[in-house]
Amino acid sequence: MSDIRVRDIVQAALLVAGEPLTLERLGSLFADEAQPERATLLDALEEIRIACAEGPLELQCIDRAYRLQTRAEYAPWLNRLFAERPARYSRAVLETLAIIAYRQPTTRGEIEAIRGVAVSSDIIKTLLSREWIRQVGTKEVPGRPALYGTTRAFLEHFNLTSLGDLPSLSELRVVAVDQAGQAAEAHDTEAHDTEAHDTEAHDAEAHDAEAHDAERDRSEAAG
Amino acid sequence: MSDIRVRDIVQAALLVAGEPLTLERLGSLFADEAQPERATLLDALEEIRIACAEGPLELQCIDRAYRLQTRAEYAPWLNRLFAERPARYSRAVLETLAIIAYRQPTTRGEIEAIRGVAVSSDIIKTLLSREWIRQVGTKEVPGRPALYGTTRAFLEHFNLTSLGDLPSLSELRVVAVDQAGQAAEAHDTEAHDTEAHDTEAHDAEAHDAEAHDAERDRSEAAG
Amino acid sequence: MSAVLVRGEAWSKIPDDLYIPPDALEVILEEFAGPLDLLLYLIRRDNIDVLDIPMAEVTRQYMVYVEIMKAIKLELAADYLVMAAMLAEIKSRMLLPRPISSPEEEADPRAELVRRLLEYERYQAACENLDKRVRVGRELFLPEISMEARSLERPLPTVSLEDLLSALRVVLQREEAFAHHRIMREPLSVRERMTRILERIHSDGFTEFSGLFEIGEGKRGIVVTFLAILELVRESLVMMVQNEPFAPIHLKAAA
Repeated sequence: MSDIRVRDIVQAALLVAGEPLTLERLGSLFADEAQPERATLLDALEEIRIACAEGPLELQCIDRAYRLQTRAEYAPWLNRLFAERPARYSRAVLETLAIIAYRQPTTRGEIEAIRGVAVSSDIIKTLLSREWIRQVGTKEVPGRPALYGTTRAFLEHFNLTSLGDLPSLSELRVVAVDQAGQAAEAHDTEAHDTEAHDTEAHDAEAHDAEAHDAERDRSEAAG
Repeated sequence: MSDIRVRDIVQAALLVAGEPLTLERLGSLFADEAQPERATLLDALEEIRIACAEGPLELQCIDRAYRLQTRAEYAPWLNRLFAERPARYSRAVLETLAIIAYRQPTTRGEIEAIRGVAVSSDIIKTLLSREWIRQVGTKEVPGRPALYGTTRAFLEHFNLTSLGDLPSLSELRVVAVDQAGQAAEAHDTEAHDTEAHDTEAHDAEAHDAEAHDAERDRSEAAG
Repeated sequence: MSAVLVRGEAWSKIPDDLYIPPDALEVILEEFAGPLDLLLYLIRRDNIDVLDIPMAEVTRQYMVYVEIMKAIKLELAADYLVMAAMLAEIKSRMLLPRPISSPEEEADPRAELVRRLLEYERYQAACENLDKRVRVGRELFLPEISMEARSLERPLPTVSLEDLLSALRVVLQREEAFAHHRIMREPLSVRERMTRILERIHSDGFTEFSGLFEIGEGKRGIVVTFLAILELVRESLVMMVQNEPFAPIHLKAAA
């Protein structure tokens, strides 16, 4: 074991410590009789700094403690390592978006009347923060509800030149009626899907509300 | 950033991932258009393996996933880095684990039959909570006992590329006899009284049938 | 481990002359992982051939240990007593004369015990081997490098047009079932134009009517814009203002 150098030990410690290490802490790795000089440790650190230059790591000194970290240039690749799978929007969100697209400018109350269930403010917030809808005015009725319409970002995401590219409702209706039989079954399983996505979604509150909606939707579809 | 090589990215990922990475996962670091070939990734891993030879790390493959780890020779120094002593497990826990590893899928009843003593639920709980074993099914006999098998975390913890890395039960006896002397010295803190048993060679040929069973056990365990 | 030595030396006979602090004794005895472990220890200690166990002697020694365990009130697993009974039974069967006339030799009463001892011994060796392996956190350590410029952004969900339309179909089906509402009468282009006009009116305050028309759009575009304005007025979303006949018409978000 005599061929293990101080520098290798210091490097191993920096790699596995999980936190910055001071010179004192690095010294404490060695048995009392083999305790290296401070200067030896500093030399070892300098050697490590130079050796790193070729690889993805760099030596960083934070408040008299040292750590190895990946260079910032590697972030684009490494971020993919930790990228979580994108969440999925619940059916409630998609239905609301579809109704806004076809019925814009429209209010939350109108959407609720069509969907037959409450539209939580989280659903609207989700769509607003995604910049797929925006408030285009207020309706002059008691309560002055916000009027929502779709945006350019919406067209871009769905690769539409204009809303006119969407199939007309009457076209959809024909398909819908034709498929009503199968779809009624399919909807049931989709509703389950929705709930499953909700559990992995980032905004627990938003999705609680949506899961609740999904639950209600489902019982209506069944009824 | 064009000077960043695939090899550096792979190395950076292995250093930060905190778990073994499969080739698929390594490939997913790259944008679709820059996706390297499988062979390129394997070359990169081979380069890393060779480059590591000088330093404190080594490349290890666990169940078709790769990780970097410190060489065992560095343990004396690195153990001083961590205040917490590595957990020690009782003979009962380790024997149970060994039996599960070699005989999986197996039930508590089968383990008890081999050990000649009741296996407490604490032992099973300890192994389950370490995630070294998990329930892989139930045996279709009265009482429907749980069938246990080892996990990927087990392979990771014991530094096994696969279950096939474990020596067969018949091999083990020969090794135990050959190495009994050194083993007793090398692992003074880990030594068990069982080593005393092993120094007593017994007639291996007399147990052909046993050895055959052992071989079969192992291939089952590996399969 | 000194325990082996202590056991080897101390427990070969009944310990009349022996002094071991009771705590230490417990530690030693607790180290046996079970009756098979104890039995294997006795066999190995005395260099006994497993295939030819002198049952009387081994049983006697086993019982000495069990008695000590009982004496120091060690919580004795029932399995130790089961084994004691088994040993006694084998011993007594060994004492019975074997029928010489039998062509095949009758099975050795010890056979099952030997099988179990050998099997258990194999797993003990496996256990020991496992325990000796280098392990994470004991001999091996894993790099834990922090990442510079790590971003915690979660990718936003993507939705396909098909997802959107299928959501709408569900709404339409429900609507067919309940039929309180007609989602819309106007062509989409009019609806879209209503949104655009509202946006402009909203941001500009008073907006000149004629400024809303893009001549470049042609007749169809002009009609769509005109219908959109009429619909907005009908839904009371905008107000039209004209100060005097033939003066410019202005639009304003309904106040």
